[in-house]
Amino acid sequence: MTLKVKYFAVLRERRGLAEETVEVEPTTAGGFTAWILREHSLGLPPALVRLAMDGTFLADDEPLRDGAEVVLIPPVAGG
Amino acid sequence: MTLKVKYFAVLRERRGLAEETVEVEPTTAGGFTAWILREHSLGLPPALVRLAMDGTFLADDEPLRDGAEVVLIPPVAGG
Amino acid sequence: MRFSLTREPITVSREPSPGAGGFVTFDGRVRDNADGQSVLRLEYEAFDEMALAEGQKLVEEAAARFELVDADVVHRLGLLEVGESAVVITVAAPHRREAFGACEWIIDQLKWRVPIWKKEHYASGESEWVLAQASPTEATDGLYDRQIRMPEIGAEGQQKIGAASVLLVGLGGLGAAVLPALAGAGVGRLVLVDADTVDATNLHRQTIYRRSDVGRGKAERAARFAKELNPSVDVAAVPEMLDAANAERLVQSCEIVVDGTDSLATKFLLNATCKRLGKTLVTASIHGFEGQVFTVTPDGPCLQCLFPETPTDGCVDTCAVNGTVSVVPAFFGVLQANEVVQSLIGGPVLMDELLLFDLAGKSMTKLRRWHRPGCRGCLGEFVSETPGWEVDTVEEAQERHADLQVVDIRELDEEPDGPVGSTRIPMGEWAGRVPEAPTLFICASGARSGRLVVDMRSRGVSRVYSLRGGVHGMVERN
Amino acid sequence: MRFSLTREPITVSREPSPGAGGFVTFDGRVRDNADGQSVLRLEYEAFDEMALAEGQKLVEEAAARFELVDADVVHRLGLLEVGESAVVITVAAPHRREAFGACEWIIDQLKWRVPIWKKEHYASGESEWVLAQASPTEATDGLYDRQIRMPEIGAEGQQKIGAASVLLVGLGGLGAAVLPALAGAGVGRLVLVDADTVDATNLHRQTIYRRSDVGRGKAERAARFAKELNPSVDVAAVPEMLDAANAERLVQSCEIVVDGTDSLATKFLLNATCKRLGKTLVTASIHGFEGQVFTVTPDGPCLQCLFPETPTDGCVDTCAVNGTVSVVPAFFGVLQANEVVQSLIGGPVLMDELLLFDLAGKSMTKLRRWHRPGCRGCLGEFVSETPGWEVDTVEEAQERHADLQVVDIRELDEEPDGPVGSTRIPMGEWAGRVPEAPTLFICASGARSGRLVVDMRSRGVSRVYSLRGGVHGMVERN
Repeated sequence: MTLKVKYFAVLRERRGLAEETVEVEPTTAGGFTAWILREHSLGLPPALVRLAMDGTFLADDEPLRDGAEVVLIPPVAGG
Repeated sequence: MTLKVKYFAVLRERRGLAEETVEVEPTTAGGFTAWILREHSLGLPPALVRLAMDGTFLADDEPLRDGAEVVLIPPVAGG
Repeated sequence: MRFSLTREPITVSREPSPGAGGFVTFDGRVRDNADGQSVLRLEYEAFDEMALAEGQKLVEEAAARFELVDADVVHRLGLLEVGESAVVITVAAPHRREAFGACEWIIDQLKWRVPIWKKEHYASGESEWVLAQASPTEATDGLYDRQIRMPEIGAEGQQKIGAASVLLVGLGGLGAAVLPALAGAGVGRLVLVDADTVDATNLHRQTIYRRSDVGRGKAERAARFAKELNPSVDVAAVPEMLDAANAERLVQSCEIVVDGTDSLATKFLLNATCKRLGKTLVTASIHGFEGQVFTVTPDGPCLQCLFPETPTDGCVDTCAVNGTVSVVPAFFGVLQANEVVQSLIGGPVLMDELLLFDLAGKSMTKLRRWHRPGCRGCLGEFVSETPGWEVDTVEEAQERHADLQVVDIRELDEEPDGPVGSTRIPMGEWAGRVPEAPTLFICASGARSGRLVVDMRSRGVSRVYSLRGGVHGMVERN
Repeated sequence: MRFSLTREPITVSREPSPGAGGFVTFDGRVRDNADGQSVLRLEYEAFDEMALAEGQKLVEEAAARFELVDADVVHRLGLLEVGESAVVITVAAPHRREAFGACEWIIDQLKWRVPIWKKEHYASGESEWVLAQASPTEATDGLYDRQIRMPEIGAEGQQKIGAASVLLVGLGGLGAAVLPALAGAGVGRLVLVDADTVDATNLHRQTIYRRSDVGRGKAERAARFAKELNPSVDVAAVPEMLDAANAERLVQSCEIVVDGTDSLATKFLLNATCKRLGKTLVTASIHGFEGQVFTVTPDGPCLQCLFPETPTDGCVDTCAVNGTVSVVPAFFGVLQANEVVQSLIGGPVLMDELLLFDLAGKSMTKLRRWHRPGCRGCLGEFVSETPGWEVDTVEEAQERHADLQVVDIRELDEEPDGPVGSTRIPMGEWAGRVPEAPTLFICASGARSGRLVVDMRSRGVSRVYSLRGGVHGMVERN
């Protein structure tokens, strides 16, 4: 399936881009998050990164929809 | 045709609502603006109110699309 | 500690200065402790020649900066016991505010700039030379460190910000939010334009002013604020209203113009002037919890592309009428400052969009703007015809119609004095009604009467007019 | 005006106060002009008994408020010629800043509170009783006028704002933008928490501080700012770091909590404490030109619903590392203040959404948050286990693996002193490489080493660890 991935904050910096389109096997929110963090050596454990699809955060076991736009949100600390 | 109309600033206050759906004969941006200002006694001449459709401001003679969302922007002066 | 009253002269010897009302003295003495250590005595040493020259410069700078009547500084050298005075600064000014400001400024600067060293002799028998304080230069060195660390800015971006000049027109709610952000960011030169004075009703949202500023010029107080925040920024105060006479000169003096005014006429005048002179204009307006912001670049679509007919100031209300809360102008002012920063570092600006934001619903709408062919604003012309349905004076309407009636549409409980010969028939009673004779409608500011007349004309009624500026406008002209 | 140096004692007679280093005197004298009129003399009259009582109260208040060593006020009554002193205020404090602050505060308050009247005798032969100044009450009367005019606020809304208490934790970039907006809006009570002192690198974005505040406590300086902006607001300064020991007491003291910190640990601690005590929390964080903001209400989803595992502070960087520009914290701080205002007037808040904004692209994303079943944060528990891949000390890792190697991955040009026994192999050399023995990686703050270790573990490498807090953390613990 095809996903449009948007990165925020430190993930955007580490990935070096704000968004990209990726091809993956059908998967869940948790599975995709773990895969993409590992794939690009983004340096954050999956438990600390949240994924949102269609404007809503997903639980780790929720499936992703083909063609969806997903947003990856890392913790942000600056103040 | 059916239009979803969104009002801003002083127009929202004078109309008493933020948005509504209206039924009108096929018309242009300028024609619709003049009609709706008159219809609801909104107290601004059409030349001073701009209409945007699909996120873009229109010229007065451009036609409106059935089912579109249109936004009415009055001049705003507060600072 | 005692408060007393006396009917005899208070004896404090000073030079007579009949024009001075505020005298402030600072007397810095040797304390018996420092950083937890018990101090027996202090020793001061100076590089005499340099200290005298720098000190003299400092005093003269203070006198000019705070418009002092007099200023005098004496510093002690050698060995001092606990309780002895090390430095005494006396300052005289017409008003107390400047006297306090100058006296504190002098001692702060003196500690930084004048080469005098201090040795502390402790009860323990030890002694140590002590540095008074970091120098202002050092303080500025780190000032932009966090900004330079941003990859989008860097040393090069900071250099561009420092070299830039910004004209900020209007020091109300928007301007008061733009100013700290730009002065903090280190914009090299700021020219602050506003003819108004600070009013008590401004303070809740114009948080660069203090209660003690009430009644004083906004431009001057805002300049003082910016200088205190960042002394390395060059700030000029222009206590004038921006109008056709000075617009060209003021706009020409800077690279970027920020419109923080609440006047539609001024916004359109700035738009035309910026277009003519090839300057970038960042404009914003607020209404309730909403507002809008966009940037007019030398090549992009302008404000007049959007509104070909310049609206008159009476057609919509300002914050003074509608009310506003601190967060709204603060939000849009910061967005304006961001447009300036982005513009300077080559980031994206709202050059062909208009950004609307609603702080209640936290919703944003961006609408695409475009060049209108033949736009006179883009050519630098200020379009300002009075529309046919508005008149500037009662006489102007009377000249058009001998049988004119003048109707005051304010409510019955508003101020009673309508113009001579007017009849009061409140706004509410005109719903669905049409006047029989040609009529000039009048309200307090011209907003309600304009609305009524526009509504009547849209229904085909001619020979109805609105008095621009309303009763308040008449009073101001008299 | 002359600057001079002397080796002889300076003669200014005053009571000896060996603990006082700063003496400030204000001497208010009769000027020869007022409002453009030429003045010959002044006449002062007092309601003696009341003036003495109120004046005494004022002096004692000043002494307590500014921690003075001494304060003395003498006011003259009767007929005074030009150049004579009308009032003399002398103040002694350990440091000059308090002496200046107290002296100016006393004269401002005296003019408002102490019943003394002034008659001006003009050169024209006329004379007039003059009111010194509007009273603080009068000034406050108009202060919220523009706010009350908003239909969403009104007198009722203003009353709610005035009755509210807000705990503001963190007085850095975000807090410095929240504070003026809330103090200006008239929030009744503000409790300001921060253990930090002002640093020169703060000033560009934390525009409530001045250069003269460098080295002084943020909580106290921020409180001073708020009091000067709006004296009718009750402000308390808490120069402590919010931690498990004081969180409950501080959060309990207010209705709404604003998180302006840059520590993930503090954010999650505040989240749990607010949930436990049924308080509303407005949280925000920034990174570069981006940031996020949302509100945790007593019934809504919380921060821990979003991140079940509390991130450690080393896992992402703060502004000190990444850099930031004035407009970014200003923008998100204003959004936080807006959440507070909306919450108080019953307007919409971001209670089940997270708002992301990018100030470069001016784009906004709102993402829906939901309750996670079994969330410990919602139950008021602070989840703070150290993850398995992080250790707090080198010894902790050595206890797990006798054959542990310690590798410093900082670049070769960074400070040279890694811990004893460590080998320096910079970050870049670890790409695609796996250590042969169990390894503890160390960098400056724990951010880079954490990233490297997380990456290795995601590839199946175990027995690799990161030192939490890095070399800086080790230094701080020693």
